[in-house]
Amino acid sequence: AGIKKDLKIAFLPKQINNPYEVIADNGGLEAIKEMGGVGKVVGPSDAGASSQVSYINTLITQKQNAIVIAANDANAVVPYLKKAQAQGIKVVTFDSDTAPEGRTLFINQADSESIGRGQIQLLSKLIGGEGEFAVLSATPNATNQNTWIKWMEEELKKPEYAKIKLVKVAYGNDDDQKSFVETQGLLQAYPNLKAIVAPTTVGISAAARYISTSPKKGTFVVTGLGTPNQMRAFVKNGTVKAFQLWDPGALGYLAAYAAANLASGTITGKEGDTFEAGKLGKRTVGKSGEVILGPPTTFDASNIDNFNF
Amino acid sequence: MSDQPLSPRLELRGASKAFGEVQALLNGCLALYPGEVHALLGENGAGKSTLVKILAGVHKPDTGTLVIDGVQRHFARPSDALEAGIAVIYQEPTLFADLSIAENIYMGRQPLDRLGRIRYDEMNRWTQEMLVSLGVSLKATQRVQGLSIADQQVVEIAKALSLNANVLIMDEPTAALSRPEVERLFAIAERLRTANVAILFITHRLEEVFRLTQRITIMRDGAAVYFAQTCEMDHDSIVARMVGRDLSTYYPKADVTPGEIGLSVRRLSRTGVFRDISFDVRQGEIVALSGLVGAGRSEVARAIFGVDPVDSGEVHVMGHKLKLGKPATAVRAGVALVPEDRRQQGLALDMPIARNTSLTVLNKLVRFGLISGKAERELASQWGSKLKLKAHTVDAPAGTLSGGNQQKVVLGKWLATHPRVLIIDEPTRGIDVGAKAEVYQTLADLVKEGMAVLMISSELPEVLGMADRVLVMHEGRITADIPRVEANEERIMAAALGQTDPASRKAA
Amino acid sequence: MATPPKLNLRFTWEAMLCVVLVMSLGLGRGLSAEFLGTANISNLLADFTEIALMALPMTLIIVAAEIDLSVASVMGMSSALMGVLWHMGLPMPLVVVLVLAAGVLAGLFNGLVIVRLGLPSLAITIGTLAMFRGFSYLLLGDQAIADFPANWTTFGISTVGESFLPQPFILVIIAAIGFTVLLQSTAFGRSLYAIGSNQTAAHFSGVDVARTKIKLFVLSGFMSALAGIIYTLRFSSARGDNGEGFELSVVAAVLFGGVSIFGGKGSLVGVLLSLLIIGVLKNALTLYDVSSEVLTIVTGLLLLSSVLVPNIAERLRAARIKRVMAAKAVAAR
Amino acid sequence: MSTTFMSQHSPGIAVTTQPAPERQHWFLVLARNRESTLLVVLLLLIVGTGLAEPAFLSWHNARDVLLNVAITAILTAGMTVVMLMRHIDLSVSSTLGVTAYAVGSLFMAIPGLPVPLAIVAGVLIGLAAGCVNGALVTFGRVPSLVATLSTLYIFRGIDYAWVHGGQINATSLPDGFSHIATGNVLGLPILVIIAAVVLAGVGYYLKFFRGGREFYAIGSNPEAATLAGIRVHRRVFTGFLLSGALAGLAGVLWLARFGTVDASTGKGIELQVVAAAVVGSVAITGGVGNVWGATLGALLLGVINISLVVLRVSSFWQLAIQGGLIVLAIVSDTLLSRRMARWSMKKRELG
Ligand SMILES: Nc1ncnc2c1ncn2[C@@H]1O[C@H](COP(=O)(O)OP(=O)(O)OP(=O)(O)O)[C@@H](O)[C@H]1O
Ligand SMILES: Nc1ncnc2c1ncn2[C@@H]1O[C@H](COP(=O)(O)OP(=O)(O)OP(=O)(O)O)[C@@H](O)[C@H]1O
Ligand SMILES: [Mg+2]
Ligand SMILES: [Mg+2]
Repeated sequence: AGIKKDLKIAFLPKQINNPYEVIADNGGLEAIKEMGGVGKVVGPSDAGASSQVSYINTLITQKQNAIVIAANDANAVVPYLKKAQAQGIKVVTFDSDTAPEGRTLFINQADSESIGRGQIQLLSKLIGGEGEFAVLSATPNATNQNTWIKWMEEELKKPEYAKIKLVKVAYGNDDDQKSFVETQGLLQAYPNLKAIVAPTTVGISAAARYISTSPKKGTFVVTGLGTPNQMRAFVKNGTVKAFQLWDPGALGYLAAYAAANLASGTITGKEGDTFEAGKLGKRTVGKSGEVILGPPTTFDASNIDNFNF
Repeated sequence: MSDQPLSPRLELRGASKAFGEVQALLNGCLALYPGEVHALLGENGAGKSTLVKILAGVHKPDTGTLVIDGVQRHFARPSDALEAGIAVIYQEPTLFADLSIAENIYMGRQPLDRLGRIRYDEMNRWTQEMLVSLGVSLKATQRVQGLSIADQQVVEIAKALSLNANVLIMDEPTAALSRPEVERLFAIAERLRTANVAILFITHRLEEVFRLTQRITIMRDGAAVYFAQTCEMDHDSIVARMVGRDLSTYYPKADVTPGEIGLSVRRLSRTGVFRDISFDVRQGEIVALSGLVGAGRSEVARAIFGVDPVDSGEVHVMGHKLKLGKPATAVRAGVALVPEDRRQQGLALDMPIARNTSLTVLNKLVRFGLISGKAERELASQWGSKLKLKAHTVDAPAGTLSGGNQQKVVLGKWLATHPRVLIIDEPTRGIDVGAKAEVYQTLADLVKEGMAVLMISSELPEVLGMADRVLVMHEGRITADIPRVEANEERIMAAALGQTDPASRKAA
Repeated sequence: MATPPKLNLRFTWEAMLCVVLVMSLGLGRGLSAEFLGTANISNLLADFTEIALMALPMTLIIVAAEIDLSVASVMGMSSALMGVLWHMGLPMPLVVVLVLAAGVLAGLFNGLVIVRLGLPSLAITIGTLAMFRGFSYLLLGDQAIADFPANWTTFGISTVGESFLPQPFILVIIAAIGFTVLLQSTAFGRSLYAIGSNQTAAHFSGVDVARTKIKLFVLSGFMSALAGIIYTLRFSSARGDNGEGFELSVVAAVLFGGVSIFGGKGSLVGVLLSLLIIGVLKNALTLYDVSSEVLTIVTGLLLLSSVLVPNIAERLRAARIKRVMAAKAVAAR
Repeated sequence: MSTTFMSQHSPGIAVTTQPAPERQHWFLVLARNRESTLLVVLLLLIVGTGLAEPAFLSWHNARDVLLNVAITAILTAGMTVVMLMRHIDLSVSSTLGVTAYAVGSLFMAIPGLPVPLAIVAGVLIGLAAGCVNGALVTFGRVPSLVATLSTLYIFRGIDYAWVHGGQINATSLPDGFSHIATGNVLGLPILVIIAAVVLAGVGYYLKFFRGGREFYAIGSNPEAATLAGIRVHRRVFTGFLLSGALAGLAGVLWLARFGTVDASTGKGIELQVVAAAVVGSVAITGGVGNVWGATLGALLLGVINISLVVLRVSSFWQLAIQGGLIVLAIVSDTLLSRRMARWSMKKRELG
């Protein structure tokens, strides 16, 4: 049995105006169009824990076939997603997961562990294996970032990173100005700081912009997760050597296919299920309902011009 | 006064103005000649201020024509009137508390240099000269915030004078002033009159009319009803034309033997305001607290009532010590304060009359914790009819009443608490003769019922007419305690100016 | 004098709101067939539970010509505190009591600073808006606490029996009745209007202005804490940033309800209607897939209309009376 | 919240009819001039932070602080003008957001756009927003808090609906434009110089021109202002226009400084701006304050922000400390002026 036609699939991003989420949603909508379904994107304009709930309720009332959600809060939405599931609506999370009972599948950009560890590995390479660094995160409550930071700390425990020290986790609240000021403060407060890792697209570009105008440009390391379009100028002018990200569009695309397959009954979401995800090919459901998009790409001067998102 | 020039400087004909459904002015007429002081008289709400505001360009009249120096004019805004040479001192002070005296006087007309910048030095110098010529020790750069009412009035006068206007309109300028300030004002007015300025003067104190003015216009219910030379009129004939009836007993002093001590004040002091205030008021007695504006009388009243803090001293009401500092405690002990500024302190102008009246007795109107709107309205109508309140309905906002009627609402709201001690601050400020007579009658009745009354007043006739005893304050101290029979204007004024009264030692 | 109050056909904002409410319900039904379904009505009501709980005391505060912008931060702080206390192993009932007490303390702090020092509440509560939010981050940092006991969180999300009434909404109903009686027909409520329209006169009339205002801020702190508890239970999630930005929604709902920002005017009936209208419109438009962006604009327009419409109506009335009076004046001459 | 604040019968302000004595206690002089108090606090903060972390006193850091504060200070100046009139403008953050994005889009559409023209465009957009606010407050007689709270929502909503998930990156902006934030003249960043000129201009206008004084008059006593012949409506309208224009300018500068803007740019800064003005002794009740004080207020908050980071205070403490300091600033300002009034009262009593 293939994917049903005319499936109603709704994307519910963290925040409807977040540029990163918009790329992901557009990838999802593209996939739904390929499958001949009816897709739409709804969502709040603020990232509060509860603001997605009324949209979930609305989607239930509208009798959608599947909801694809990037959760603002791992727990706040769960009771309502359960309600949706009880009414036969399939729930897929992407980008940011909920507690497992809230969804059937989680489409992970790359597994959190390898993102976190990967960031440290990249950092170590960039600073030559020793020195102080700080993390510039999004909000204190951002689930993804907190998980990744946890894995970074895990990775740092390995003996080969003994000379690398995480001195501070600062929060830019995914606000450009705040991230900018935080970067500035970090440099003042830690004169020996050699690098900033910003695992958020807003943070990394703010940090890069601050460094690009400071005397430390070229010697100071800025890395983390960012989109190529945002970072291109900084890579070209030498502020940033390398950073990582996956293709958010592909993430949304994969999530849409996973949702459609669930809603069509071709998979149930148990470990080992496989499904066709259009141009991404065949994918397998992993442990506890996770589907991994793939390892993140590392962008640097040599390859950045091949990407446009 | 027979050599009146033929053409008036300013003439208003057939002016009418309605505020919503209130016809404030209907066929208002006025002719003002150079070199005269012209009295505009009438009961509260007769439309005097409305007429003034039309002359000042504040209100646009619904009908009527305004002719100035023979040319018909339309004022769209106050600046038009200023340009036409009309200066106005309004009934309510119109000062900028946060700005300096100089800026208050020259706002919108500051002297400028070639680049359009304000020349502060020049502005301050001019102002200082003017203040000196008015004989006050104020500084041009001083902020208006904190000036006494009399000094504020001086600033208003300076503002009007600085305009070099040929028409000066003064709407009840003396209401908040005591004798010396009034004299000063009159001297200025006289000087301007001889300089051929036309002056319009509004007051409710008829003795001032005879002192200062040459001609009179009397208004009633929004219309000008009578014109005359002042010298042709006397007190009673003016009153009769204003009120439309005769007022026989003006000061109905009741003959009551004083009873027990109702209010007793001992060594009350507050730093910088008043010191060592001690006196008694017996039941059935009216004690007047007299003195100049700024002597600190109101402050004493407010301290007793618990509105203002005190530094030391005691107050006893009906023999019980009163805990100072909270009006609610004073009310429960049987004290009522009718404050001097009814608009600021007496009424919530946006609220209905009924709700204003009930505010002091809310706890008594409560049934099972809930307020009964019916009881509230009944209370208001009951006190309204007792005090002959002229109001359309008790549901109308208090702000829509004329001054005298507002005063009655304040009086009513306090009498409703059935107080043992009534402190009444400037009971007749800004109210017309008819209303005054009613207030005096009410006071007389209350005293007969055994109320102890402390009356603060700047009007000497009222003090002499109503009080059993006169206390005089000067710069925060009591300087005289004069019994009714010995009281006269000279002794009170002397004590108010700080001379030690020969006969009376300090009270109590 | 004192003629019986004549039949008053003047425009009242509450009557207007009733009409708007009926229209919005009609609109909702027209836009979506599911609108009047039990589940949807239930969601609609649940959605503004916290806003309503905070709007009630806010109405009283604004009537008294003050404002409390820190409500949402107190709510967030309560949520965070609830999480911390629960993690410390305290029993739930005790947690609830302690959280409410903390809300009262926060309100008391606002009240004391504003009243005892005579400072403008707008400025002070902007400060405490940041301060209390800061406290909630101090309490919880980057954690989110979600493991509240199931019987409590069930209360947050279930309805009364089979009906459409969400259980937490019962609290809103009870509080709404309580506050309406308090404001509209007790001595306390009366004194609020007096304070709002002339604080000095109220003080001179023996109203204990200082104490009354402190009570208001304490009440506001209490209700915000209650809102924080309900919020935490509804979403079984205690986080430092819970309720961020709610203060403006609360103020907007109160003002749209016809309460004058200058104090002294307005009624709780109006505010309750306003809450319902905003809830219904939001729900109906969301069901119709109108984006949240447009909803923001609608909120702004509603708020504006609450002042503009009465102003225009009043001006039209004044113009009509003016014509009549002018004609009378001419006739009288 | 308008006319009936405690101050009407608050003790203290009553008696100052005597000319002030010639020589005054240093404390009185300091306390009377609220700005100087603020300056002292600011210096203490800077020196204190510098002692703990010498790097803080570097020229580079001073430059950064000035750059950060410049934009807020411009907004605060606009807010000062409005607050002087006893009004408030909460919509500045939304105006700033819309302007920043609009000017960015303009650069995308016309890559060769001259920089001055971009600034003019930004100011014009700000003026349009100010025009809406001014019209609502004057012609519509909507209280400014309500009017600008509404337009805060409406402008932001329009921004959201238009921008959606779009974003403008520094890459799309011409170098000449970014130069505003990065380039120096006489060692000072151009952006800071622009801000300083604007602030000085507004401050000078408020002090030395009739129009400026009228803002004070209106806030001090609106009715008296009418009676003094001031065209109150026109002036209030102008005030909102000015506030809008400054918010527009701030939007352009924001774009130059941060390079990245999206739909939520500047969200929430209106409260920071009001806080800065209030800390800078601009009375929310109108009639009192000036641009110098407001700028000091903005500087103080800006320096606090960065000090906390530099002093390695946990991120979780920052907001709490900031809020506490705002409350403390208002409270100490008031207590100080009261103490001063009581002091002069005592003097009168004794002398
Ligand atoms: N702005 C206004 N709105 C509504 N009614 C008004 C307004 N101004 C005046 N009135 C009403 O118009 C009438 C005339 O008022 P006006 O102030 O002219 O009286 P007045 O003669 O000056 O009285 P007083 O001696 O008390 O000052 C009164 O009934 C008053 O209530
Ligand atoms: N409205 C006011 N604003 C500022 N200060 C005031 C005000 N009223 C009174 N004062 C101050 O209080 C002092 C004494 O008050 P006030 O003038 O009321 O005394 P009083 O003897 O009661 O006079 P009055 O005849 O006005 O009742 C004055 O010197 C003045 O400085
Ligand atoms: Mg009058
Ligand atoms: Mg007095």
